[in-house]
Amino acid sequence: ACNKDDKKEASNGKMYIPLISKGFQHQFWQAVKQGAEKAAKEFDVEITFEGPETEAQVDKQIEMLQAALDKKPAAIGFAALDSKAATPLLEKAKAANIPVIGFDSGVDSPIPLATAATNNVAAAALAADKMAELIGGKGEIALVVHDQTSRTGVDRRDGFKQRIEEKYPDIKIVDIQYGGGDHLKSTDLTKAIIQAHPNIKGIFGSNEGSAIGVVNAITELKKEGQIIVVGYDSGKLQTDAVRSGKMAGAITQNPVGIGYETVKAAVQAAKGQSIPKAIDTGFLWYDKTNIDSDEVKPNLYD
Amino acid sequence: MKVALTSKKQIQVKSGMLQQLLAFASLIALVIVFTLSSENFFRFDNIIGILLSTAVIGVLALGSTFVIITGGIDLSVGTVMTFSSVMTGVIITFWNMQIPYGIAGGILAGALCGLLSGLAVAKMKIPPFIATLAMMMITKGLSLVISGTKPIYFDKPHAEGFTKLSLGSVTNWLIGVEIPNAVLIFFGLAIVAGLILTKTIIGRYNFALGSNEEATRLSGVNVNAWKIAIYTITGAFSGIAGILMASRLNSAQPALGSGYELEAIAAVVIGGTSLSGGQGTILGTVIGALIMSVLTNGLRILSVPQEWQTVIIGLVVIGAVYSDILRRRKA
Amino acid sequence: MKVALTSKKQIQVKSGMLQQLLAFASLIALVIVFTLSSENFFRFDNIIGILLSTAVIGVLALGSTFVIITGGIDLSVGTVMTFSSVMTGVIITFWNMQIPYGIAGGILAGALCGLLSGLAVAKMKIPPFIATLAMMMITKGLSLVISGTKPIYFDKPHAEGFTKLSLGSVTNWLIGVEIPNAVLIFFGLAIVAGLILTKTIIGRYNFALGSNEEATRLSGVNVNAWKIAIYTITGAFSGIAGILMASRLNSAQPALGSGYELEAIAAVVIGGTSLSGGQGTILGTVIGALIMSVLTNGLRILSVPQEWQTVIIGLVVIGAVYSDILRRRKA
Amino acid sequence: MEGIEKSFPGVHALNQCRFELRAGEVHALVGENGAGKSTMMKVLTGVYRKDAGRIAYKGKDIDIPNTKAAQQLGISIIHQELNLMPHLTVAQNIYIGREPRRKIRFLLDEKALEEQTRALFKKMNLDMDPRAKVADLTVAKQQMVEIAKALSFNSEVLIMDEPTAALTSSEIEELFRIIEQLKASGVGIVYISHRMDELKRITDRITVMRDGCYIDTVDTGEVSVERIISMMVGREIYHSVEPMARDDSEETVLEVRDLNRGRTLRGVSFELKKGEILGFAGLMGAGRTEVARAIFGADAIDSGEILIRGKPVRIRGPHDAVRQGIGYLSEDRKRYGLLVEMDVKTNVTIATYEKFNRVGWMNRDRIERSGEKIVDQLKVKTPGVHQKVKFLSGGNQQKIVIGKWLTKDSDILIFDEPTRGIDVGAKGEIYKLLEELAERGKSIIMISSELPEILRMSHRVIVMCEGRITGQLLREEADQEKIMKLATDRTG
Ligand SMILES: Nc1ncnc2c1ncn2[C@@H]1O[C@H](COP(=O)(O)OP(=O)(O)OP(=O)(O)O)[C@@H](O)[C@H]1O
Ligand SMILES: Nc1ncnc2c1ncn2[C@@H]1O[C@H](COP(=O)(O)OP(=O)(O)OP(=O)(O)O)[C@@H](O)[C@H]1O
Ligand SMILES: [Mg+2]
Ligand SMILES: [Mg+2]
Repeated sequence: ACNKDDKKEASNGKMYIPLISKGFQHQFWQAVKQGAEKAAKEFDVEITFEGPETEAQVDKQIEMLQAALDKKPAAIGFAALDSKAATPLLEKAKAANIPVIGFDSGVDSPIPLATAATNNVAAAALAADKMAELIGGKGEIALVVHDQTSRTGVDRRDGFKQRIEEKYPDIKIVDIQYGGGDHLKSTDLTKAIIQAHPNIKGIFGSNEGSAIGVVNAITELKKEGQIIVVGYDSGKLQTDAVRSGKMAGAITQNPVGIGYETVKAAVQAAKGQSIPKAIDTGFLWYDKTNIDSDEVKPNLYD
Repeated sequence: MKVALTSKKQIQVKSGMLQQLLAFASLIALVIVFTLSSENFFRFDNIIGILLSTAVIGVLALGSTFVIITGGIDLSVGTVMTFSSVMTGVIITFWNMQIPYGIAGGILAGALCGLLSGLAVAKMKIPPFIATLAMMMITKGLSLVISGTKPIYFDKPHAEGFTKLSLGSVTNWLIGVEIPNAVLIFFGLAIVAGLILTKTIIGRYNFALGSNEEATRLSGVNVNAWKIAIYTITGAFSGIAGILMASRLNSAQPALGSGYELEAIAAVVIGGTSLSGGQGTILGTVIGALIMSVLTNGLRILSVPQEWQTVIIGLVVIGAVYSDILRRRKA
Repeated sequence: MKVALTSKKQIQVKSGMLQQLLAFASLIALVIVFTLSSENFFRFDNIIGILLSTAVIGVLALGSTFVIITGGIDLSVGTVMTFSSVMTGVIITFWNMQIPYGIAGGILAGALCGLLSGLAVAKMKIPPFIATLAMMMITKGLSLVISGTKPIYFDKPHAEGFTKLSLGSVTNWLIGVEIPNAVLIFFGLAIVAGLILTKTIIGRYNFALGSNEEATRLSGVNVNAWKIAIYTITGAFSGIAGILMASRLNSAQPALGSGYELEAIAAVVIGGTSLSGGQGTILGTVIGALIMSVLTNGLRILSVPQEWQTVIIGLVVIGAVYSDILRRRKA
Repeated sequence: MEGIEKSFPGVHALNQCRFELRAGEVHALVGENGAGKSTMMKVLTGVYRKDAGRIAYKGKDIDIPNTKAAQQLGISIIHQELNLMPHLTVAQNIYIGREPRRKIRFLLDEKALEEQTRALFKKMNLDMDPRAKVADLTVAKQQMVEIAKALSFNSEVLIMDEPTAALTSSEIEELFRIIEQLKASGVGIVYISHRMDELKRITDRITVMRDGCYIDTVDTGEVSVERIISMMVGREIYHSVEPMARDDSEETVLEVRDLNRGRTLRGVSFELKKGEILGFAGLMGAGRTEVARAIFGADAIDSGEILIRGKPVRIRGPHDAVRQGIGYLSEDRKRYGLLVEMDVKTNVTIATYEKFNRVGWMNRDRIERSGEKIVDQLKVKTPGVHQKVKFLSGGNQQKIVIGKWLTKDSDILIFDEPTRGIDVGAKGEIYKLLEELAERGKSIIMISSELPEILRMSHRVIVMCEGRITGQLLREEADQEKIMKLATDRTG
C-alpha cells in the first residue's frame, strides 16, 4: 500500500540521495563530497556520502550499497570498486526502480543511467606523454602506485605503462611499487627505488599520497631537479610542490565537478527527466605555468 | 546429596544462560534503539541485509572461537579466507572445473593453511600470535601472486550458479520466505560448531588445552595433535567464509581480508569467550557477531558520519566486554 | 664460593649476550646477502634511508616493548601515533601556537590515550587485546573527526622549522656527518627506554608484572597503578612517533597508522621479547626493528615484486622467532 | 580474630571462626583439607575481605583491606602456594615492592639490594645466590626464597601455611632453628601443617578447625596426637597394617636401563615388579622427579631404554606412556596435574576420554558417573562433580589427581609426593589406597621426601643422589640412617 513517491522522501520531505564512493578519508573523495554537497544545496535534496577505508574492501562497499538501498532512496550515486561484484545489488536497485548514477570511474554495467567519470586510462596516458616530454624521450623511469588491485590503481598504472610502451621505445620502466597511498611508506619505497636505479630520470606517483611520497623521497635524498616527478590529483602538498618546481606537474581530475554532476544527474533521474549516458567530467594537466589559470584553478582542491 | 547436586547443576546452567541472555539483551537493546530511531531499520529487507552482512565475518568468528578457547589466536583468518576464495576461483575459472571441486578446493586450502599454522604453533612452539601473523602475510602475498593481482570472475558458463550459493534462497523455494543461503549456511555452521565444541572429544580437549595445556599433556593427551586439528578446523571455517565471500561478490578479490581478523576476534570476545582460554560458547560468538553488524548497519541507516561510526563501535566493544566482566564478578 | 658465583654470572651475561648476538647475526647476515646481491644496497645514503625508515616504527616498537613485557599488548600504537600527530597539527596550525607546545601536546595526547587504555586494562579488567583494539578504533575515528578528514599542514610561518625536527641533522652541524635527527632521536629514545627498563623501579615492576602479576600484587605492589603507568609510557612513545611522522611528512595525515601496530609487535618479538611477558630487552627490539626495515629495503632494492615481498617477510618472521626458540631450547 | 565469616559461591568457608595469637608463641592451626585454615589466614593478611567478624591487633580493632595494609601492620605470610616471579632473581623477588633506591627516588640500587639479601641469607644460614633466577631453582629452593621473603619483613606476626611441605629434613631443621630465634625475640607465629610430629616439636598451642568452624584451642603439651586428630576429623582414621609380603617371583613390569639426561640423570637403571610399591628416597634435587618425568615421556632423554613386561618401548610423549599403561601424579598439582578452571568430572576423566566416546561423540552420563564414583570412593569434599576444581582445597585437589589415574586404571603408577599438603585423615586414606592398588596387582613407584612414609609404605627403597641411584634397600633392611647415608653418597 506504500506509494512509491513517499518512499523516496526523507523524513523532512526532501529527496534523499546516498553516494557510495570508493573511499572517504582521502582528499580526493572529500572534494567529491564537497561538490555533491554543493549540488545538494542547489537542488534542495539530502545526501549522504560514504565509502570503505581502502579500495580493496569490495565487500564493505557492497554492504554500504545494501544499507543505502534499504533506506529507500530516490536515487543512488555509486563509484564501483568492482562492478561485477555489485551486479546483484544493482539489479535489485533496478527492480526497485531506484535510478543509479555511476561516478568516478564508471560502472561496468548497463544499469546505471549515467556516469560522471574521469577516464583514468586516458588521463594516465597524458601523464605518460608529459613525462616523456620532460625527460627528453629516453631514459629510466619508475612508478609508485597506490594500489595493486583496485580499478583506479590498475587503470592509472596500465594507462601510463601502455602509452610508454607504445609510443616511447627508448623509455624503460624499471620498477613499479605499491605504497597503499600511505605517504610514509611511499616515501621509503621511492628512496629504495632511487637507490636501486641511480640513473632514474623520472617517477610517476599515481595519487596524492604516492606523488607526495615521491616528492618527499627526492627532497630527503637532495635530488631536487635531478629527477622529474609527475603526479596525479591535487591537494595542498602537491600544488605547493608544483609551484616550487619539485614536481613537474600533475593530472588533476575534477572531483568537485564529479560530485556535483553526480547529484545533479541523480536528481534529474529521480524526477524522470532524461539525462546523457556519459558525463565526462574531464581531466587536466597542470604545471607551474598554468596552475593559477582560470581553467585549472577550479579543478584543484586543498 | 543427589538433590543438592541437581540443584547445583541447575544453578550453573542458569548462570551460563544468564551470560548469553546478557549479550542477547545488549543485542535486543541495540535493535530497539535503532528501530525507534529510524523507520528503515526494522524492515524485512534490512534485517536480511544485516544477517547477510554477518555471514562472512560470522563464519570467521565461529572458526576463531576454537583457537581462542585454546588460549591461542588466529590473525590469519581474514587473509586465509581470501586465499581460499582465490583458490576456488583458480579451480573453477582457470582450471575449468565444476563448482563442487572449487568449493572443496577452497575449504581444503583454508584447512591446509590452518594445518600449517597449527604445526608452527604445536611443533615449532612459535607463539600463535606470531605464527598466524606470518601466515597472514604469506597468504596475503600468495593470494596476489596466484591471482595475478587481479580479481577472478566466476563467469564461465558452468559457474553460472556460483553466486546462488550464497545469494540464492532455498527457503524461498521451500517455504516462500526469501532468506539468502549465506545466512542459512552461517546458522547451520554455528550449530555444527556448537556441537563440535560441546559434544565431541575434540571440543572437550579444546577447553582442556585452554585451561591448562601442560596438565592436559601430562594426562596423556596428545596435545600437539589436537592443537593442530583445532587450527585446521579454524582454517577450514576461514575457507568456507572465503567461498561465501567469493560467491557473494561473484568474484575472488585477492586484496581483501586484512583487518577482518580483528573484527572476528572482537565478535568472539563480545560473545563472552575469554582470550586467556578455557571458556567460551558458540552462541555467544553468534550474538557477538550480530551485535557488531547490527551496530554497523544501524549507524549507517542513521547516516552517522563514518568517522564517528568507528568511534562508537570502539566504545560499544569496550562497553559490551565490560558489562560481561561485571556480570562475572557478581556471579 | 666467590669464584663459583662469578663464573655463574659470567655465564648468564654470556647467554644474555648470545641472544642479542643471534638476532644481531641475522641482521648482519641480511645485510651481507643484500650487499652481495646489489651494489646499491650498502651505500651511505641507503643505510641512512633504512635508519630513517626504521625511526617511526622503531619508536612504536620501543613503546610496545614495555606493554609486551607485562604480558599485555597494545594494538592502538599506530592510530594513537596518528592521533598525536593530528593533535600536534591542531595546536600548531589551528591554534597558532609555537612548535614546542605542539610537541608537548602531541606527546601528552599519546600519553593520555595510553593512560585510558591502562585504566581500562587495570581498573576495568578488560583484556589488553580488547581494550587497545577499542582504543585503536576510537583514536582512528577521532583523528578524522578532529582534522575534519583533511591533512593538517605545518605551513604557518612559525612552523617553518618543524620538518627540521626529524629531517634536519645536528650531527652535520656538529661533526659533519649527515645523520637525520629522526634517527638520532630513535637511538636516543632506545637508550632512555633501556634505562627505564633496567635501572628504574618502573622497569622492575614491569618485569615483575609480566612474570607473575598475582604474586606481585600479593607482595603489596600497587599493580594497577604501575600497569597504568606502563601503558602511559607506551602511549607517550606513540606520541613521539606521531611527532616524528608529522615532521617528516610536514603534515598530519589523519588516515594513516592502521597496521603499524602489527609491524611494531613483530619487531619486538623478533627481538626476543616474549609475548607471554616477563622477559625482553630494548636492544633486541632495536635489532628487530632494523631487521624488518633492512629486509623491506633490500627486497625493494632488488625489485622483488611486492606480493612476494609480503610472503618473504612472513617467512623471515617465522624463521627469526624459530631460531630464537631453538637457541633457548639448547641453552 | 572473632566471629569471622567468609563465603565463596557454593561454599561457606568460614563460619564464626576465632583465633588468638600471643606474642612470642608458635600457634598451630590444624584441620582437615578444606577446613578453612588458609582462608582464615588470607582474611588476616588482606588477600580476602571478611564477610563479617572482628579483628583486633594489639588490643585495637583494625581493618585489613589489602595486602599492603597487612604488611604495614607487621603481619606477613608464607602462602601455601608459591608466589614468586620466575623471571626475576632471588633478591629481586624477596624485596619486591621494597627495593632499595638511589638518591633519585625512581632509580634502583642493585648493589644495596644484593647486600641486603646476602645479609638476610647469612642470618638464615642459607647458601643461595641472590642473583640466581627463581625459574632455575627447585621447588624446595623456591620455598626457601618465600621463607626468606617473609622473614625479611621483620614482622611481629608471621604466618606459615605449610612451609615444610616442599622442604627436605635438613632445611626443615634450619627452619625450626629460625622459628625458635623469632619466638625468642617475641614474634608471634601461626604455623599450619599436616605433619603431626612437627606440631609436637615446635608449637606451644594448637587451634583445631573443622568444616569452616572453630573447634578448640589447646596447649600442645597437654594433648596427645591422637586427640588432635580425632578433633580434626571427628571420626576413626585408617591405621596402617603391615603391608602384605610380596612374592619375589612375580614378573617384572617395568625395567629402566641406563637412563641419561644431561647432568640430572646419570645411568639410572632399576626394575619394578608387579604388585610392588617401590619407594624413591633422596634429598631435594636428587633427580627423582626427573626419573619419573623421563619414564613418563614428559621430558626427552639423552639415552636409555625402557622395557615394559620385557619388551622395549619407545615413549615419545606422555600420550605414549599412558597408552603403555603408565600414570604419573606430579609433585606440583596446580601446574601439572589439574585443569583448575574446569570441573571435577572433567578432571577425573581427562586421561580417559577414549573410554567415553563413540566416534568422537562424548557420553556425558558415563563421564558424570565416573566423576561421582571417584568423589565417593576418595571422599572428596565438593558440592558436586560440576564444581570447578579451583574452588577445592589443596588436599581435595590432590585426591582429584589421584582419581584421574584410578579412572584410567593404569598398571604402572608413579606417585610423586602423593601426600604433600594432605591432612592426616586423607593421608591414611591414600596409604590405604596405594596398598589396595598394589594388592590388585598394580605396580607403584612412590617418590617421597618423608622418610617415615617411605619406610612405612615401600616394599623396596631406591635411594638417589645427584642423578644417580646410590643404593637399593629391601623393606626389612631399610631404616632412616641407611637411607640418609645413601642419599648423601656423593662419590661416583
Ligand atoms: N577462592 C575460593 N573460591 C571458592 N571456594 C574457595 C576458595 N578458596 C577456598 N575455598 C573453599 O573454602 C574451603 C576452605 O579452603 P582452605 O583453602 O582454607 O582450606 P585449608 O584448610 O587451607 O585446606 P588445605 O589443608 O587442603 O590447604 C574449601 O572448601 C575450599 O574449597
Ligand atoms: N626448573 C628447573 N630448572 C633447572 N633445573 C632444575 C629444574 N627443576 C629441577 N632442576 C634440577 O634437576 C635436578 C633434579 O631435580 P628433581 O626435581 O628431579 O629432584 P627431586 O629429587 O625430585 O627433588 P625434589 O624433592 O625437589 O622434587 C636438580 O639438580 C635440580 O636442580
Ligand atoms: Mg590450605
Ligand atoms: Mg621432586
